[in-house]
Amino acid sequence: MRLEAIEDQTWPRRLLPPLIALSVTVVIASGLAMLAGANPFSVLGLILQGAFGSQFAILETLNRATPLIFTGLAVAVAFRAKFWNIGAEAQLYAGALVTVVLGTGVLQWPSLALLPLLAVLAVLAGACLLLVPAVLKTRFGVDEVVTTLLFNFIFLLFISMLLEGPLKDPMGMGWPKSARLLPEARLPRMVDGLRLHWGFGLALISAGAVWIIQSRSTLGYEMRAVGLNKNAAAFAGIPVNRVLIKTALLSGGLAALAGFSEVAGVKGSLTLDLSPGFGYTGIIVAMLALLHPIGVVFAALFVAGIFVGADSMSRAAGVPTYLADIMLATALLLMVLAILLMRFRIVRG
Amino acid sequence: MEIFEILMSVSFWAAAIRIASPLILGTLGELICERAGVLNLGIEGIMVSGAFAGWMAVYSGTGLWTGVGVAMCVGMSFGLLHSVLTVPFGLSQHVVGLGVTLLATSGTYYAYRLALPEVTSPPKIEAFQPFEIPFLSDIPGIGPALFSQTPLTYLAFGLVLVVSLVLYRTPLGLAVRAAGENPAAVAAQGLSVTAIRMGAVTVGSGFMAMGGAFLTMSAFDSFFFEMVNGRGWICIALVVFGSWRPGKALLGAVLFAAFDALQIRMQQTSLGADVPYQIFLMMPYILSILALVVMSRRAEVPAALMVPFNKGER
Amino acid sequence: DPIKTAGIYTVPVEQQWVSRIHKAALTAQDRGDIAYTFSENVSNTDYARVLREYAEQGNKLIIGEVFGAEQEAREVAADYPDVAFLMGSSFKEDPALPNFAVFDNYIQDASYLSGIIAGAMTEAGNIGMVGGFPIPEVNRLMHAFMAGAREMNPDITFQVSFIGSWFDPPKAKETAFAMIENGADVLYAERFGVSDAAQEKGILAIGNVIDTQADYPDTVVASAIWHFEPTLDKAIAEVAAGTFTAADYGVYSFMNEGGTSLAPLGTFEGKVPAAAMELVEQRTAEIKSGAFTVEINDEEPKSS
Amino acid sequence: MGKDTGTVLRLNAITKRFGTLTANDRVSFSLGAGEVLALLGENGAGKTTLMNILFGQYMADSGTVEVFGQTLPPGNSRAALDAGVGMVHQHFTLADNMTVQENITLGVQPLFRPMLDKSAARSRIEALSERFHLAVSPNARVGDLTVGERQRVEILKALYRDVRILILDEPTAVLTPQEADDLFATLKTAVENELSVIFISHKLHEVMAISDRVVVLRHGKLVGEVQTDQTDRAALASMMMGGDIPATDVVAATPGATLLELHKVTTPDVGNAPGLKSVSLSLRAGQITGLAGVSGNGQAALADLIGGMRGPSEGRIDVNDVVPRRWSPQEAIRNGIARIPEDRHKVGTIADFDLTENAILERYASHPFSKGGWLSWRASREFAQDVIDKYDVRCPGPDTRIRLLSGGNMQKLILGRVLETNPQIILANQPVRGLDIGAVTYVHEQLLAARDRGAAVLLISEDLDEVMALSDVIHVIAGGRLSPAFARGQMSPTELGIWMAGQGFDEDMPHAS
Ligand SMILES: Nc1ncnc2c1ncn2[C@@H]1O[C@H](COP(=O)(O)OP(=O)(O)OP(=O)(O)O)[C@@H](O)[C@H]1O
Ligand SMILES: Nc1ncnc2c1ncn2[C@@H]1O[C@H](COP(=O)(O)OP(=O)(O)OP(=O)(O)O)[C@@H](O)[C@H]1O
Ligand SMILES: [Mg+2]
Ligand SMILES: [Mg+2]
Repeated sequence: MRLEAIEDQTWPRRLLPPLIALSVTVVIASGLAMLAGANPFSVLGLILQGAFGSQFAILETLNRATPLIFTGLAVAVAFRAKFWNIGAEAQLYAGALVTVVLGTGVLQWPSLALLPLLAVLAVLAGACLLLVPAVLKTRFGVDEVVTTLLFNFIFLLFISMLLEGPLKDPMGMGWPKSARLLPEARLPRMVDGLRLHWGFGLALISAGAVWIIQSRSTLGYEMRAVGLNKNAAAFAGIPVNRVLIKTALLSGGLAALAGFSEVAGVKGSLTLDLSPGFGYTGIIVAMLALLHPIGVVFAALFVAGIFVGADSMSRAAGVPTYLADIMLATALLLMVLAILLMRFRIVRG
Repeated sequence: MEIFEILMSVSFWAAAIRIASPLILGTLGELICERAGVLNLGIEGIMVSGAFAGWMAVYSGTGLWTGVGVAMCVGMSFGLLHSVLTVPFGLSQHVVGLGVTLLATSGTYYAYRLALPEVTSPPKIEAFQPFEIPFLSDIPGIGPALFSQTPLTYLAFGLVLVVSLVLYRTPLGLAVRAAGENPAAVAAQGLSVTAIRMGAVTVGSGFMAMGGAFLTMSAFDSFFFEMVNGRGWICIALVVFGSWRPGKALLGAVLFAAFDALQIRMQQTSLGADVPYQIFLMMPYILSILALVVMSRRAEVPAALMVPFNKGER
Repeated sequence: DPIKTAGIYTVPVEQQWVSRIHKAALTAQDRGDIAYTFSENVSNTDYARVLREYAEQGNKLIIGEVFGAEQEAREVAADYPDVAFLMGSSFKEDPALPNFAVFDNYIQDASYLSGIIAGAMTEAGNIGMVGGFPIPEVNRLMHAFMAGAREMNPDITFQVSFIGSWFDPPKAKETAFAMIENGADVLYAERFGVSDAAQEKGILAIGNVIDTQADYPDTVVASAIWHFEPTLDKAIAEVAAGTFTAADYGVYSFMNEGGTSLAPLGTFEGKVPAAAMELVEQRTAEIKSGAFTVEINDEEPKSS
Repeated sequence: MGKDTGTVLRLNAITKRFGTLTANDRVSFSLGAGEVLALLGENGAGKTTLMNILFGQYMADSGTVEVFGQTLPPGNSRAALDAGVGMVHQHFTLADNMTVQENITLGVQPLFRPMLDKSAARSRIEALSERFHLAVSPNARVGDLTVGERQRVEILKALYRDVRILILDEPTAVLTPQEADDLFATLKTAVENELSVIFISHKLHEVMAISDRVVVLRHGKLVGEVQTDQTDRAALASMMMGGDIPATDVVAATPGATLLELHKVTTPDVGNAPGLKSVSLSLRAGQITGLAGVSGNGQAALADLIGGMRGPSEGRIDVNDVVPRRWSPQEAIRNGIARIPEDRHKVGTIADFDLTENAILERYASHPFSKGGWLSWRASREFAQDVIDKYDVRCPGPDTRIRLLSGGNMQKLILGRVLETNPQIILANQPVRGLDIGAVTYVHEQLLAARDRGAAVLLISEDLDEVMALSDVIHVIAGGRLSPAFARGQMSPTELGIWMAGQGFDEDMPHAS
């Protein structure tokens, strides 16, 4: 078999594969729910209800998507330049760390000054953290997949050490957890009483900014050139290593914003389980978006929607919670396949 | 015990070999995939599925070796899924890998809950017991360390040898390596890149699952959620560390495990009282990175790693 | 009518600590007091949402652990004043939030007693302790255990290690092996895997939170068990009576409330020195009468 | 040659479409035993596609392939190989990190057999290299070989399998004339050994020299078939292009000032490729300086040096009488050096960039393409469209990804993007490699026009005919050393050949430096 690009894109041709992918996912989930003794025909309705059925559900989906947009952007930026940053998880914690170190009392500033400062410093922290693998790659040729991956473990242990040591909340009764952010250091809610906060707005702005950088700036052009063909880029006078370093800084900074936004927007303090793998899911989000920054927003919403919906469904239907992750994984694998089939047809020969 | 004493003790090396065993199997599996040109990030989940499947099979009454076989089969089916998506369809190996990890992990947990809804702590099986190889285990020093391990450890070491032989001494190994270097060269010699890569990923995933099964059937005797605990990711690092060579990867795994065994023991030295335990836990990872910095100049990445092959395109 | 009750746990229900809550809830359900559903492995990011979903679904009592989501959980509770929240927490109850009560596993009493037995059983005077993370719930039990052992034998040395994970029995087992090599002949099994090492090397182990002697008949001498039933039953009664209010349910884990006990010696009946058993008897009585209090120390324990 | 025994291969009405494009349109012809058949056609005519179908790598939409009277199952390279068809692809299909022997024996044995008998394989390879004069060491790593040696490995791969029909897709495109001659000698031996050959080339003199019969494709259709001895180069060219191509006539130049000068420059060796050894060279305005030499003798080092990819480790480089500060590609571009790289696919262009993005590759950071770090797509597109129009780049438009262009059109875009700046110095490294005659003529005309405008041109080519035809002065490079300058017509090809073989340097050493 061979894949051939489809030139005459028609609407059914574009819509059919994703629809089939989603339907198959729902059928599989229903089957699994039935195995657990639930009514298979209620599954779809419960998922939709859970993800979009109420203002609460919708805002929860947006809330869950927020950190994914940041980590998705981080990965998209890096992967464009073929810099394989698998360490968004660690950079996320770097951003969170800076936020709690400075936001819990060291700086007693009004919100309007404090929040931007915290965001900027968080970005710097994430950037610095990714600088190390970037320099190891450009200087010594050390594979960044491995360094960034291992950094996740190292940095989490580092955070754990801080949380059990200097950062431990003196009021926290011994639980390894940082002190609470000052009220001024909290991102305000977008809707009163519900969790969605202005971190989501920041995520959308970041996506737009990354899009503009990628498509309009010389840096974006350089990053794409380096990613697509390093030799040609070097020959054309593009400083490949410097571009890789800049890419790493941008990517690490974006991932760190996820940490800033989770701490300042949702949690208010830092614990070791701040992120249920947002850094890794960011990779999925970025690839689902074909590395396009605007696509990242939609991919993050998609991933968050499936998870929130399926998770809620698992409770309503009374089946083990793990079904949510099964659905997410299935939807994801089928969706990347569907995106391929939107653009290519399978021909023999 | 101080460091030198620790390093000289037999039990330390025995522990290092034990800790290394699942890593060796996982690394070997990942190495086979990457040699054929496919990065398999499904490893973490595949190890989970193998850990569960092998244990579950034995718990439901099969023999231990049958259990290992079951684990391999389950791992291979996830490998097959991975390879169908990444090889003929050429989908992103990153997404598919992480997707497979998520699917295998959550699928395993779901299956566990359905199979054992009522238990509060997972049942135990009669696991593999250490087996002293006659004569060899009597060699002073290395004997007890190397030759009184469980059969799966011997199997892991044996498989390193087998994989080396297959990769470097057989037409099949040649084809697998070539598929990772330049798939067009493989196609031009009338071989199917698709079949070779899919085969390698499938078999490699079987090895990973066996690594998982080691945890529930040798290192321990029951299955817990999250017990693979990042070992799969370590294997990915070890493949790079080992420059994509089975022998060096084995060395890397033992070294990593030795660091781990060492840090466990160092927590009880005079240092342990003053230094936060996290520092010790970090040690194996930091030392791995340092070792990589020293070694990486000579590492030879398979040239076509992560490059999908579509014979219609140029 | 059974009270609609939901459990939300951040780890799978096999985890020792959570398993006690889960088991008590299942027992209450079997009795017909509650109708119980649960969600396990809920990340702290999702905790507040799940709380809300359960509250929306009409649950009257929600139990769980909010160590990583304190603030958010309290906000949810404030929004659902008619739902009773009984949460494992390191903070105290807040009178301003009358539907939010807290508990924790204060089973230091039994841990102390198990320490006495361990102190009597160790010949080498060297006890190894393997924990997951040094959180208060672990630390206080380790300290109580150490205090009990020291009362029996002031010269005992302790080896303490944390493996940085709740679920890695192979790693816990390796850590225990290292301690045995280093001279320990009794192990304090905070994690799964430790008793296995003891069993394999033919030494003894002391259980924690759950009773595992059935699995290790020749190894596990004694265990300090947590009974969540008094805590839960109290809450159920209050909810049923409509009197549920902000309170610290931690006391229901104390020995005199029946929240903890030393597991029966079982296979080790008669093998523990009589002097030790006498001391255990004596301390038990004193604890119950209030003449003796086990110190609650949440600091991270260190090797000695 | 020219034996006429039965037919070994027959193509019957092969049709192949890619989407809307018909790459092969009912093509039929046959190949006789012991015959050398040349397949001609401009870039994109469908030659490679046809051969890929014949070899089972593509599946035809219709039509059949018969080998020795048996119809081959479609899309099955294995069956083609088993039937005795071997193919040397246009682009090498070798694994660089593996040895020659591994590359040759790959896939020869059934996969699930235990051991491959390495020493037997080795002696067989040695025997074959001896018999067909294809010297190469079985244990060498392919990545370390020169292009010519790799080509030999490709041919050995086919011969190792006892093929009876050998397809050679542009085998000489990357070979030096000497290497090409060696290849022809090998082919003659092979044909005497009952091999039948299909040979694709854009070089008509080779076609005339080696083939028995010529088949011509244009736009996927078979447009002509003649016996070689009944035709000539001009006739073939017009059959290919569908019209006559005027010959380029070269008028002598009037050289001006020295624009770029190397003073005793030495650069380090890179792997097997020699660096420069105390090379002095001046490029003068209004003059084409040709560099002749056998590939792998320091051409790459010289091109890298002038292109800014590498600085001198000893010696000095002057551009317009100034010594540049830090020598780099940016610095070279800033100094007005137009660079046409040797490998347009890997170095000259970014395959997945569109034409606009490729057009501004060297100048995206400067006016008018960007300002303050922001790109102006309008100016870029206009520039790309300009180049497309002026340099006759055949493509759907500036938004087309460049990977879809033929080599000739890619080369035109590269030419356009550098010549549009009116460069004073032009480095043209193998500028016509792999191009059809139409495109070759076009590139040559552009270089001459630039010279006449007053540019200093350095033409590096392994094709001695090309160097001699275009250059006003010629240097020979051998082992990293540079011969003195020879004026146009001063030396015969034979005399240059002696220099290219590395002789003559020692006697003339004072001269050369
Ligand atoms: N994989 C492909 N997908 C789509 N179109 C293709 C593909 N390969 C070739 N083509 C089309 O087929 C035509 C013939 O291409 P082919 O490679 O056979 O040309 P060629 O005669 O070998 O040219 P050259 O002399 O440059 O090697 C091209 O113009 C191109 O448009
Ligand atoms: N993937 C593809 N899709 C469409 N057309 C293609 C594709 N690949 C190649 N072609 C077409 O095939 C033809 C020949 O391509 P090829 O790469 O052989 O170019 P070429 O002119 O031979 O260049 P060179 O000699 O520099 O290698 C071109 O006309 C190009 O349009
Ligand atoms: Mg061609
Ligand atoms: Mg060509």
